[in-house]
Amino acid sequence: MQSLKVTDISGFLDPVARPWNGIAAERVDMMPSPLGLQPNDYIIASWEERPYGELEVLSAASVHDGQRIAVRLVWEKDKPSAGAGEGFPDAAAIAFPVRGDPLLMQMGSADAPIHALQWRARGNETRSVNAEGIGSSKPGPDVAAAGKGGWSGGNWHVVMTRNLAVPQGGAVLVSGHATRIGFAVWNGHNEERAGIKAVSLDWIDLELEA
Amino acid sequence: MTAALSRRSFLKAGALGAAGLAMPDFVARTASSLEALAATPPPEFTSFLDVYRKQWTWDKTVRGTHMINCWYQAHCAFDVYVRDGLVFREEQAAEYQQLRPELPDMNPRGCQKGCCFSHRMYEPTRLKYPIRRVGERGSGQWERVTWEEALDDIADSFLDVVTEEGTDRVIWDLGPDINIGAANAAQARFAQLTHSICLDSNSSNGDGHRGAFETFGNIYMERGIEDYFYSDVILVWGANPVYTSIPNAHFFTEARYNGTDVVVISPDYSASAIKADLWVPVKPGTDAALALTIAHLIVEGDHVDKAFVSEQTDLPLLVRQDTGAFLTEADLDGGDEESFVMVDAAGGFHIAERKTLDLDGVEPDLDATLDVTLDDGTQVAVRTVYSLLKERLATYTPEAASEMCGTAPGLIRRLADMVINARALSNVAGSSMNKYFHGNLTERAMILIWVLLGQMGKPGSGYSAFGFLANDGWEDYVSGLRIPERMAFGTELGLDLLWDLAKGESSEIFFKKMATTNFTDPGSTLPVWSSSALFWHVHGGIVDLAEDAKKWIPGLKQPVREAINSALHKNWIPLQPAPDREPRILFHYCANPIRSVRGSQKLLEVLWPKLVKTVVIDFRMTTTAQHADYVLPAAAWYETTDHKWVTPLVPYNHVTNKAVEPLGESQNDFWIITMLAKHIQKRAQERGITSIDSHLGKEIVLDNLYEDMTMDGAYSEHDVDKAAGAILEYSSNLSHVSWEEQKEKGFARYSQIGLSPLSIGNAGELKEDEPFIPLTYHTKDKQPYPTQTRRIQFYLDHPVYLEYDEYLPRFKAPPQMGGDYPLTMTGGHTRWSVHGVWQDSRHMQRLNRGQPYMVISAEDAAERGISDGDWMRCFNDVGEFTVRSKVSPAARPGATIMWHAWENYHFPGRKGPRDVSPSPLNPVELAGDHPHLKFGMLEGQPGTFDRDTRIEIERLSDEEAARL
Amino acid sequence: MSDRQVAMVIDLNKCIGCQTCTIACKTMWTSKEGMEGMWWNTVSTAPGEGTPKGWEQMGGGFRDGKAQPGRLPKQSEFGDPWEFNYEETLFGGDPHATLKPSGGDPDWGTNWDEDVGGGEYPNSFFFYIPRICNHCTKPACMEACPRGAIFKRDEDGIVLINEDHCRGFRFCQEACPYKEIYYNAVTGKSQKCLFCLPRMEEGVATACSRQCPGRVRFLGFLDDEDGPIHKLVYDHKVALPLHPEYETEPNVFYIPPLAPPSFDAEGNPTEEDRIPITYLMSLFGGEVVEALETLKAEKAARKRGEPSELMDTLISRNWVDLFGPFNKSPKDIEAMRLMEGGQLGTAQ
Amino acid sequence: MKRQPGSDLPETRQAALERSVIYRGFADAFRRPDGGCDVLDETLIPPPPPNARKAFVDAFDEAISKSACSLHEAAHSTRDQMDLFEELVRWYDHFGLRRTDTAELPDHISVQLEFMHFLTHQEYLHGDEPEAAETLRSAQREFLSRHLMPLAQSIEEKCRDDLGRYSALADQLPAYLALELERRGTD
Repeated sequence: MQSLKVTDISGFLDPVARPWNGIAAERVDMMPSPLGLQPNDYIIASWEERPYGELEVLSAASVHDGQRIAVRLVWEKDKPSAGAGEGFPDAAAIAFPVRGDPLLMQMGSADAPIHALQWRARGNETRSVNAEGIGSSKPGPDVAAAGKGGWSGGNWHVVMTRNLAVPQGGAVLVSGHATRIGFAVWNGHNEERAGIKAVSLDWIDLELEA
Repeated sequence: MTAALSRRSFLKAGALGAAGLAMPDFVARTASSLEALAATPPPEFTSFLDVYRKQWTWDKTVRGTHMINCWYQAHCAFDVYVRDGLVFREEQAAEYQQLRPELPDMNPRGCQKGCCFSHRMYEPTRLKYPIRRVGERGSGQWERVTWEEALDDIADSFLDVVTEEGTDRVIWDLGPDINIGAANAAQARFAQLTHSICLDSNSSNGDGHRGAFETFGNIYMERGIEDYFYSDVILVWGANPVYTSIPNAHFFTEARYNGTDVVVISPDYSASAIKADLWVPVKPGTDAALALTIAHLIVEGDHVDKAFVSEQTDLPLLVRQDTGAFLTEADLDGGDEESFVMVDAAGGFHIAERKTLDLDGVEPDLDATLDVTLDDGTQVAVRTVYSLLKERLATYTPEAASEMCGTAPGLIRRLADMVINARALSNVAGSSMNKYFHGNLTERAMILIWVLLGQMGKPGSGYSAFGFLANDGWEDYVSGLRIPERMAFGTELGLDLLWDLAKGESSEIFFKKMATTNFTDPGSTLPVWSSSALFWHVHGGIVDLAEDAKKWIPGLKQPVREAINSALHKNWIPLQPAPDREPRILFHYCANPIRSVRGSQKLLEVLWPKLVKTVVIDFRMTTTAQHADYVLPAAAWYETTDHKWVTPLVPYNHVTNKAVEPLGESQNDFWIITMLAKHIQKRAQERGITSIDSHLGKEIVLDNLYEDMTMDGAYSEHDVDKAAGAILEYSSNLSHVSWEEQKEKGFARYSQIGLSPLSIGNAGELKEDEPFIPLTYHTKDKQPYPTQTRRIQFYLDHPVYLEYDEYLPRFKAPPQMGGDYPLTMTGGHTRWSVHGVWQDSRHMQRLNRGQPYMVISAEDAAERGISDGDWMRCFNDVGEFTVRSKVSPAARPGATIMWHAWENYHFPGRKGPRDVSPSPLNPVELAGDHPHLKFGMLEGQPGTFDRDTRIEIERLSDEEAARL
Repeated sequence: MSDRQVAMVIDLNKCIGCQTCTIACKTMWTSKEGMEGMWWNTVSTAPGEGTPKGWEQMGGGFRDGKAQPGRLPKQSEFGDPWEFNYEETLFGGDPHATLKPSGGDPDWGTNWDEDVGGGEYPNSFFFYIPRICNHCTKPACMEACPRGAIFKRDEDGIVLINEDHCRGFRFCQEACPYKEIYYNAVTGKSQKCLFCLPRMEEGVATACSRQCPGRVRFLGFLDDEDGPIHKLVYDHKVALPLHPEYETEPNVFYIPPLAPPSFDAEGNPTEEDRIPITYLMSLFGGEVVEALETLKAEKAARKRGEPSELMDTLISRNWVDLFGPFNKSPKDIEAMRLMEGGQLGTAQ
Repeated sequence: MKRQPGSDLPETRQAALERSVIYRGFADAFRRPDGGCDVLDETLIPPPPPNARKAFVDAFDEAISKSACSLHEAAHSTRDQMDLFEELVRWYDHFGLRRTDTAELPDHISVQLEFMHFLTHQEYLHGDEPEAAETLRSAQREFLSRHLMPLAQSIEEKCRDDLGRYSALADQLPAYLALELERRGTD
């Protein structure tokens, strides 16, 4: 997957902005996150018989302008779950390895952490998150994370942006260099949250065009 | 739009001249001044969460209580938590001392309503300034007015009415929440100085305990709550303590653990019944049959305490079979007409002493029947009351009684065994019996059980009826005269009171007699009282609802209207103002008649049009306030300093301290009523009115009313605290602890029952370290009872009682009030409010159903296709109302339950249960001209009833329900 | 730090269902934003739906050590916090307006089936059962939280939610078999009873215990041998856990309810239990039979005038003895954090 | 544009002083039928009508007239009243203030406006201390957005528009507060 270099990503902040039409999108195959990896017996027991993470494919595209990177995700969803009141919001996340060779499914490890951006439909809340293994996610470094989602015609369109440069502990993204990216999607209507989600099979190579 | 405007466009030319801090609402918390505060640099601030960093501390905690008539469960000392002039929370103080090691202490007290009263103070229902009606009465159109305008206008109407028509046209409708403290003393002083009429609403609320009055000549008898721990059998009969004695209920659950048999007798498997060792289901309104069959088993099994009944009761006295009257000494040998006769086994006659119960060795023959030659030579057959009673009781076998009250004979016998074998038998008194038409007969039959067994005046043993304990300095403050002066004042008016005391009458008889002067005597130094039930019936038109009472009440000899008129004509019952003198001004003080009076829609039809002014003094918008001309905002209980009466159950005077300023322009009652006097005096002077004669001929000085009211300025409108203290200093039973100490602690134990007519009937010594036991002056010290025979009296030879065959206790089937309909609508005080005060509280309603409901049995619901929550129409010949259903297997088939105190505005069309309760007066309660059947304070007055109301219910169709 | 466990015994023979505990807790803790519909203390009529409605069928807890799936209760099942049309009715000048919950006639509320119970007249039966968080020894909520945001304090065993770590996933709310965890939709966090920690730390009994007019609740440490809790749970064995089969080892224990005799067809009293023993066993397990026998026997002993340590403990003539070491008055504790605002439970 | 006499102060302090006076004007205007006339400009906010008292009551006194809309924030929010009072009391306490014993309840709009009057006046006094001024401006913005603005907007929606001065007050206050919120830095 490639993150195209553009002069200024401000034209790409809106998930349905026209310029995105010209950007090639990557077809990412998704699968339910492995039940066995869930952090405790309760979650495993309560989802054993319940289908989840049924999203099969996600379309991902990215641009960057040397300063900030924007990643646009599009996926099918019959109707949006804003997560108002007692409901759970639809959500999505993009993850980058920080160092070493973290296993995406394991959400990294102590010496190979991952750094993700998580967007939630509830108020377009977007957070930077570090993880060193399942159930260890905690607030990540400040990368001026921002996100905006729009649902229409049976699809979510979500754009997440962050600085390329990153303070200590974040995943470094450098124009002209390659890294890897992982994806996750939560279906709010199905009460999916935390580790119960659809995830990309594995990392996908991401090259930031010079 | 904002782009066009700039800041400057809001600023008036030259406004900057007024630059500088102008802050009427704030002061600097710690800095010396606002300017100094502004000059210091601001604190650190990044987000609103910073304001939550600092520890929340209280400015102060103050001892407070709730000055409302929780009655049997009153009162509780609270710590009130204040911050920034606002009450944020309250919690029980729980500092009551244990009386004796074997008895539980009283802590913590409190209930779910008291523990959230602070929330009520700031809710939208709270009144904040005087308002005046602008639209039609009840239209809800109001205008805010100043206190000056309101009080001047009311003062002018007052002066017009008293000068043109008479002082008895001004009526004080006093509700159950009068506190016999400073606030109510101001009202009573005003009424006494102006001879306006005070309505005694106790009986009209159905709390008159008529049966106890007919039997003891007094209704005031209640024991200390800890005393129940000494009982081995407690009958919870006509009361629901789990709902209405929340702070005291633990004594019953703890007594049960301690081995006491707790028996609950009620139609439904009530919240109290689940705590019982035995529940006795009974048909509503038929408890007399159950009591009489127990009495039958007592007599038949020869368990009667012959010595006790011979000494303490009228059972040994002889009754003439020709006239049905008592045989008197005058009949026998021309002696005293008011002395009655006994005969001993040897046939010797003895005159029953009037000053003592001590038989001095005489052993009367309880079963005597003989012929006697009278002073005038005629021969007459005479029998003892006991023989007549035994004959009557013989008919109440368990089988016969079971037909009347629906309780199985086997259960009756088991209950009778428990009662007969009890070492110490007590009852938990409530106020439901007298809300049944024949409640007096029920109570007389219940008392019979205790008396026959001699279960009176001992630890854990005795009958309880009406609980009331008040300071006895109140009357002194109200009349401005101390007790000795008042007694002397009595003789100036030719009263033979002092003579009675000289003749050795007991103080109880003396002070009760003195209290009756409030109803009739022109010279009384106390306010003029009148029965509110009579007032609503005659002046309010409620009697119209009783037109076809003869259809409902088998054996009614004459229409209720005629019975009232003849009783008034024979001066059996005093009514002020007289029937032909229409009321003009109604002050509703701690009262809400349009909600509470049975058949209250009649008042709006008949009484309201007669009124020039109807004024409500309250802190919330009640149903009655919605129909008023003026609503004057009263301060809430944490916004004033005062104290309130209690009952012997919890014999502690409770004090509330002013924790915060009254909200908005509300004022405490003492201020409001004293200012009313001030405005009347001012307007009288401005209009050249000096003084007039009252309707009783006393001079009423209008242009000096304020000076008289405040005892020449000693107790001005700002002196509620000082007046409250003075009342206690005048009291013989509450002056042993200083007013300062009582305010600090929040409560103080009474030193004795005291001389107030509102307590003296308890007739016992209140000890510091023992729970109170009533009536020991009679049972132990042999003082006579304040009755015709000077004994506990079961035989009433008054013509009305003879006419209606109620001269002896008996069973009468409950009348079909409101028409021949299948279901009896019973009710009771709710768990969720005291009267109406918490009925619209958000917290209470969220823990209830948010709107009124009628509890109906699963059986009755199934028969009518009604399921839980359905809307129903309830109707009878008198009216109808709409309410939702609550279906329960705990409810008795044939009886529904409407828990009390919903306001009319809670019901669709503003029609509630009061609209189907006609409540005609009971003719026997109109009896007068009799040594003890006469008007007294809170007793001896006709009651009103709603528990016999017959209704039918039908499910509303979904369409009808949707249109509500 | 010692692993001590604070515990509570609730005597169902003394509970009169007055809800003062519910109001004491509500006015103290759950009137913040997003908490309007929360009742951390509830008192329900049993048998009945309970609060939240039908909670015993909502799953959670453990069976043979294995976590059991649960479902999320809805706010309407806890009872919606009705608002009322005060203005319109009281002052609004519309003489026909009726004061009632806004938004139509409700068909459920927090205490909807109060005093209804089960069975048929005259043999119907009910009692009241107050419930709070049981601060379990094996808390299902703690084990279900993927973020470790729930912790159990060593010094007293109180279970708290650290709101800074909580992301509102509510696995805890599903996993708690007693449904004692509440979701704040405004802050997006789960919240729960904290056993009045700020009061307990200062030696002041919990609001629900100290303000209970029925003197129903005993407080103390489980291991305090001369405290009432130890006597009732271990010595006399009359204080039983609710639904022990959920295997969370709750630390709130109940004295089972006695009831008056039931009636035969003619209406005469029989010796048959009014409250079916099978129903009580379904709540408190098999030990309830023996517990009831003990209560009846000790009560009969008192009736014969013989001493009974159990009855004296349950009567607790000296009110303050109910609370073991937590016997101070809130008024005397300076600067009590009675109205703790903002983030709670950040003690960890 | 009306030239204000005596405006020799540096631009930022002058602005703070004017804003403080405007808040006082609005506070008085919502407190009494004839309040704020000495401050608020008549073209925007007409003088009191002859039946000022009745119009004021009809506009703002929910205890009296059917059409009135309350000036209490509690009446415009589902938030628990005592919880709202606690937060407001904490705000006033944080800045060293305490309401007088006879003041209106803490959530009344005139009390909130008077608090803003104080903060802006303090900003005027500390105009030349950038850090203090910025702290006060961020406090003002947060108080405006959390309490005063939503209350003013809700009043504007519910208030009748046929009550002259009082309808104008209800319309103009949110307009002025929007100006306040739009301000960046030094205005």
